[in-house]
Amino acid sequence: GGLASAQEPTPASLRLKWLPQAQFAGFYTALEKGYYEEEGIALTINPGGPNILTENLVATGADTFGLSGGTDSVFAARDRGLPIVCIGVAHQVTPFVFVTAGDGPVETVQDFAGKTVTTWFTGANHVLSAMLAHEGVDLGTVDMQPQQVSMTPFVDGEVDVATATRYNELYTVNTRLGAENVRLFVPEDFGVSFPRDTLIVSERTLADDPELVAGFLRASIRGWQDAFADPEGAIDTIMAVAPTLDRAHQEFMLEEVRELMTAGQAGEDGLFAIDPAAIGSAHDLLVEYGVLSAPVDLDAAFDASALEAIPLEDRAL
Amino acid sequence: MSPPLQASSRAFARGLFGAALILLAWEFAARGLELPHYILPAVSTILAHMASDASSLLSAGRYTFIEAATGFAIGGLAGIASAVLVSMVPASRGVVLPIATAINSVPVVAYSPLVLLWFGIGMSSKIVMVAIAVSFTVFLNTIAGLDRVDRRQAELMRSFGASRFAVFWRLRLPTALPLILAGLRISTVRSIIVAIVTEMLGAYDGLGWIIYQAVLRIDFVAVWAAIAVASLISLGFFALVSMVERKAVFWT
Amino acid sequence: MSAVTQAVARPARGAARAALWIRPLLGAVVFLAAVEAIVVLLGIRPYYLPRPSAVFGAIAATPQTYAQGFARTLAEALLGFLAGSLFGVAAGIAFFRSQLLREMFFPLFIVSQTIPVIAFGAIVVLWFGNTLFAKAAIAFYLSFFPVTVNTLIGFGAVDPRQAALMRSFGAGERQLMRRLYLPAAMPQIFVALRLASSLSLVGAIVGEWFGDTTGLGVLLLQAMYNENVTGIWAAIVVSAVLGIGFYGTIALIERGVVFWGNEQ
Amino acid sequence: MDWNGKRQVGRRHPADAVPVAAIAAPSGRNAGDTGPLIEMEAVSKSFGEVVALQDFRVRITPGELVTVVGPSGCGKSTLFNILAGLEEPDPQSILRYRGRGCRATELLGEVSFMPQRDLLLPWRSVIDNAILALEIEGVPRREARETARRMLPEFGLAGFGEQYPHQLSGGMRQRVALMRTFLFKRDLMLLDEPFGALDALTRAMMQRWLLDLWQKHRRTVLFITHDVDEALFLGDRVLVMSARPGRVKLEQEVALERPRLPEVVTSPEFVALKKILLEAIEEESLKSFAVRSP
Amino acid sequence: MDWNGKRQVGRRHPADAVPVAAIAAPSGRNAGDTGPLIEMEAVSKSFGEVVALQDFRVRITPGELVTVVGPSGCGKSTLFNILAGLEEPDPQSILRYRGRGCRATELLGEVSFMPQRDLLLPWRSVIDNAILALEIEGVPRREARETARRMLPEFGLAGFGEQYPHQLSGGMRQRVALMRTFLFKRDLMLLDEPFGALDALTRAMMQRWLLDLWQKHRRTVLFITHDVDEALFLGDRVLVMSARPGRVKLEQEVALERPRLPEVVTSPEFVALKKILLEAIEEESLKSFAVRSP
Ligand SMILES: Nc1ncnc2c1ncn2[C@@H]1O[C@H](COP(=O)(O)OP(=O)(O)OP(=O)(O)O)[C@@H](O)[C@H]1O
Ligand SMILES: Nc1ncnc2c1ncn2[C@@H]1O[C@H](COP(=O)(O)OP(=O)(O)OP(=O)(O)O)[C@@H](O)[C@H]1O
Ligand SMILES: Cc1ncc(C[n+]2csc(CCO)c2C)c(N)n1
Ligand SMILES: [Mg+2]
Ligand SMILES: [Mg+2]
Repeated sequence: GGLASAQEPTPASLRLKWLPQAQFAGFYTALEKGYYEEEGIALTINPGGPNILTENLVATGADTFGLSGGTDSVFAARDRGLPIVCIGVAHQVTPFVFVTAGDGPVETVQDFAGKTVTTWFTGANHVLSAMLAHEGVDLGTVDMQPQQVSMTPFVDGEVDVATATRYNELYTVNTRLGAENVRLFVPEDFGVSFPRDTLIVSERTLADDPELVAGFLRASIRGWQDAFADPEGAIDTIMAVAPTLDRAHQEFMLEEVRELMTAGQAGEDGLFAIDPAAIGSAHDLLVEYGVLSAPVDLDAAFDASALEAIPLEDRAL
Repeated sequence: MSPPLQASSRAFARGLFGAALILLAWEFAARGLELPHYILPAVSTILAHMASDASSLLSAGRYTFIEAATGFAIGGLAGIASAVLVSMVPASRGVVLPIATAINSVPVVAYSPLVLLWFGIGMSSKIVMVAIAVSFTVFLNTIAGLDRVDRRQAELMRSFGASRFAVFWRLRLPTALPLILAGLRISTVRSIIVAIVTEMLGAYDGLGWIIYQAVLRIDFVAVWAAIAVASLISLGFFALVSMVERKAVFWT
Repeated sequence: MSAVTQAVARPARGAARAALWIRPLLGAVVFLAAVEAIVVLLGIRPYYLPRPSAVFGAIAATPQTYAQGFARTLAEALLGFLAGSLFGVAAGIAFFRSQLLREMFFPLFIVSQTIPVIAFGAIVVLWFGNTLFAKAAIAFYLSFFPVTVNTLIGFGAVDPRQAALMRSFGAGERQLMRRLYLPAAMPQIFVALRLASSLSLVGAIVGEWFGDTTGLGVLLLQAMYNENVTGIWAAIVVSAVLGIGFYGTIALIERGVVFWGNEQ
Repeated sequence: MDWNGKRQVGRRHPADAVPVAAIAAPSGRNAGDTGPLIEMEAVSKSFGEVVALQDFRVRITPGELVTVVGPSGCGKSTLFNILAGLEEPDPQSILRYRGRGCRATELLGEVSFMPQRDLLLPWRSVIDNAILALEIEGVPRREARETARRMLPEFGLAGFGEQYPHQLSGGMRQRVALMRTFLFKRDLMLLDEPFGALDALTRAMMQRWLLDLWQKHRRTVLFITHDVDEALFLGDRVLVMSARPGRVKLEQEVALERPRLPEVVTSPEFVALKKILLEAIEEESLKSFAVRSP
Repeated sequence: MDWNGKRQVGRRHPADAVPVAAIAAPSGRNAGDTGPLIEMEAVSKSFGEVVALQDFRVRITPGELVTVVGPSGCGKSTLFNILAGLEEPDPQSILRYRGRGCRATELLGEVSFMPQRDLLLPWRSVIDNAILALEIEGVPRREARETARRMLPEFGLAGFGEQYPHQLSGGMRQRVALMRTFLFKRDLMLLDEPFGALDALTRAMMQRWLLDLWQKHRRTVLFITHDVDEALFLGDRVLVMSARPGRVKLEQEVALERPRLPEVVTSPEFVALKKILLEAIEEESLKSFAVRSP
């Protein structure tokens, strides 16, 4: 612990991007094991949800830290002038994939033409567009529709291609169709990458209390390392927080999240590594599609200083 | 007649005045305290956005209103019809009322995944959701209105040999009318909001869809602009039903 | 003599009360059995409609979670309902008394109801934090409007001659309100209170979607986004039980308060 | 018949003096024109602890005009409610209509009833309130309105056809209710204090109007009033009811020739009858004040 | 003023015997103790097209008991509504209370008023309806209830204190309304057909009760009735109103000695007065039927 534990612990909160689930197992593990306390932080974990925006809450100071949507939402927030900074990226690669029936007519991205494809119009649609462009498919030929919460229309064959997070929808699809009957299109295979699940703080917190930020990162990383080392224990922790969850799903989720968090740049720079290249390409994509009104100052938006304050060996996998 | 007209135009003027008062306070608060957009954008900013985005807001507003109005009509009729059924067949009350209450105790949004699943992501799911929300309000008010009838008046009609239907049509319904219309009036506003909320969970178009996307783009000015449009539509809808109400319930 | 009347009436009333509970209960059981049979016989897939027995199984698997959610949501809804009803009636009185106030601010009441709280989850958290009061505030926000509208309707239905008589006794506005308008409007107000009981519950549940840790809303949301249809129904069933209980309580109070029926 | 004999002038009518068998007899008779229209025997009605009617018995012949007087609260309106089919008497009570035993509800639609309170519908104009019963019978609204409109002057309501109840005086409301009842043409007519809110002359005119109607159409009329003059002036027979619980205390035949002129009220027979009635009523009224003092 | 002169004629009013100052005294309120309590001059009241009152003028002396008769719909209740402060007369009308010109609303709370319809509150028991005015005055509820409970037998309502209005007969409701009015003790009392739904004896008892009260407390009473006997039996003066638009057609001093016994109705003076009144009313009633025929 960097800070003397004799001191009064600093109250802080972490706002998640979603409800408690294995996607956030590391944070809950760190909390349970007292790693934040050891850093002198009295941390509260506040769940997220579909209707609250982590960036907003962190920008206004309602929450100290946030695990927010992803690089895209950090761009958008900066674009709108929200004073938040990304201090780490959890999922090093695109956490969602496009799924189609294994025995269906869609075998390549070219086959998307003339088909019904559902996706979330909150970023995933741009990934899809970029993939299609990369493969030379005319956007006008694809019937792109908003995707609702349920995967049932896809499972029922009403939709040819759907979008799925690797840890949630993919599990649903796999269990209902059988993993062997599902064909995946991974964005990275088509030249598109969208790192998501970003850790953010407000500019002011980062400037005023870098120690707090570093301490938070250190404890969180320890939590994640423990979670990956002892998945069963981590799942127990999550199940205690949200007992109605499906344990098998959570186990699947933790494994998927581990892959997402340890992919790409994390291999070299450890957990929460910020990969300027991946971020830059995602940024350029959004600028190209006009989602961002102007290029964002990436150096100001992404700040690895807190992360780098932690010795690399402590962050390593 | 002119006096009621005068009264309503004065009411309109006062309403505008009240609105202007609040909007001015809002404008000064937002500007004076230099509130950032993500906390509270200034009215002028919102208005400017509305002007610049007028065509898409209007078409989304139209889309939402069509959903809301259709659901309102269906839900209103269903609510009145089931209340009539319950009041005509008293034995059904013990069954219908708890089921209706049960359905209504859960936020309509909770049904949205199911309704979206059953009715798809297009207009029909929104219409169903609005109809569910409206029908209960109207059902409750209608039942209460039908129950409110003066027993002796009903007895007198029966002494004239009136059938249950005649008593219903000539006495119970007129007695219930003020409450039925109050229920419909409350429902106008709810119908718009339910349409919007459902759109936020999955839609092709509409104000809710705009709001949903704007929230994720962290574009709060756009959110406020869409809500302003929703408010204007709701106010108009409310005023329309109030007008019908004044015409229909002339004797109070 | 009224004591005797009551004594005579009591057994009948007791029986009526029993019928009040037994009939809907029986109805519910029959209804659920029918659904179970239909689902099984028609082979409806659980994603469209799970068997009721499976739903109850899900509740029985983690009863404590549902019980805690129930208690928490009830507390939020109750708080919001009380505040909403009081404010709703108070606003009704103010609008009734002052035409100026009504004409200036009633439209704003309508506008307030057109704002989808869901779009402003962040602002709710910002203003009220993650507290119970945040949820109660939303429950309040959803429930006051019908109360105000029905209060006004109730006041409007008061026989003006009755008001005139009270005035001739020298009753001031306050007296009129307390002894005539409020009691006379009670039937209408209670209609709105019944409605508000349901709406406040809706408010509490939606409020829990803004980053809360306990409550039926949390369970509902979790199940919704995990496409756990059984879980959705489990949360719906528990909310419905809470809603019926809440509603039934209001209806019971109404029976006691509005006892005079619909004479004159 | 025995019972017929009883209905003699001034015959006091305590229940116990009547041979029950004799009363029960007529049902055997086939429902000929000569049989009673309505018979009540041992009719009782309680509201919780309050016994409104007890052992009430009466027999109404077709075409009769019977007036009913009695202290306030003695059960007159309750009696009418039963006869109109609105209230079921207590079990054991016997009710016969045209010689046939029946439940009160079977009388619904058979009797034209004017309640004590006018019960006008606030959303209907004078005309539309008046035609309520016609409408229920299925008479086309246009036609019904025309009929009613022609009757307005007779009821002193000319020019008020399009007004609403809240714009009328108390007496005018009563006249609208009266019109509504008259337009519902049934063999038995029950009028509960129909002229209570009318001034002397309007009342006299309405009385003449009623007698005309009665004479022309031979409707059977039961008529509650608090005005003994009115009861005698109109009735073939006056029923004096006892204080609550209401029974028939006295059945007074009114053997005054018809048509009766207004002057009849000063005739010695009239005055004598009035005295008998007043005495009977006073005795009962006093009781109803004495009753239940704390 | 000739109007004044009229009032001198045959004034055998007991008030004459009582020093007028003493009558008005109790309140100790200022001004013209000898002057009239209420004066109306050129009072008109229209409802849209219907002119209810036109050029109505009257002057009521403290302690007087004035009865008002007139054809149904002539504006009697409208007159009372104005005097009770519930309705403002048309502009130009002049109203004076205790010698001071005033608006009708200023009379609110000054006058105890019994409306034609009972207007009982359905959620209040008999007792609680009766004490309504007392409660408004701020009398503790317990005390008010005690007072009212003691009065129940006098009104023939013993044992009905805890009943609700819908459980009462028409006459009983009226008596509750009467009780409510009497419990609101004001110098001026307006009674709109208070005994209309009562039987002869109950009515007689209530009349005696009213006279007692009036004699004891010297309240000024205005009393609408359709019963000319009642108007003469009770009144110091009878106002006969014309058909609509209502004016004072005749002001008849009733020079009968008090206390008046029931037998007075057969006295020649009484009969002579009755004849005058009946003639006047009949003329007006006929008008009100003739008026506005289509
Ligand atoms: N619905 C009821 N519930 C309880 N008591 C009732 C009800 N209706 C009537 N009563 C009682 O029955 C008795 C008779 O009432 P009813 O109305 O028949 O009297 P009435 O003879 O018509 O009197 P009035 O001449 O005053 O109209 C009264 O004591 C009354 O309180
Ligand atoms: N609120 C009103 N709106 C319109 N017209 C009214 C209103 N009140 C009374 N009138 C009319 O005024 C006239 C007088 O009514 P008012 O009630 O004073 O008569 P009244 O002398 O009391 O008659 P009654 O003896 O029948 O009670 C009537 O023609 C009535 O239609
Ligand atoms: C309408 C809508 N539905 C689902 C998702 C995707 N999604 C499913 S679970 C989850 C949170 C945890 O990552 C997200 C974002 C979306 N974006 N929008
Ligand atoms: Mg009666
Ligand atoms: Mg009147």
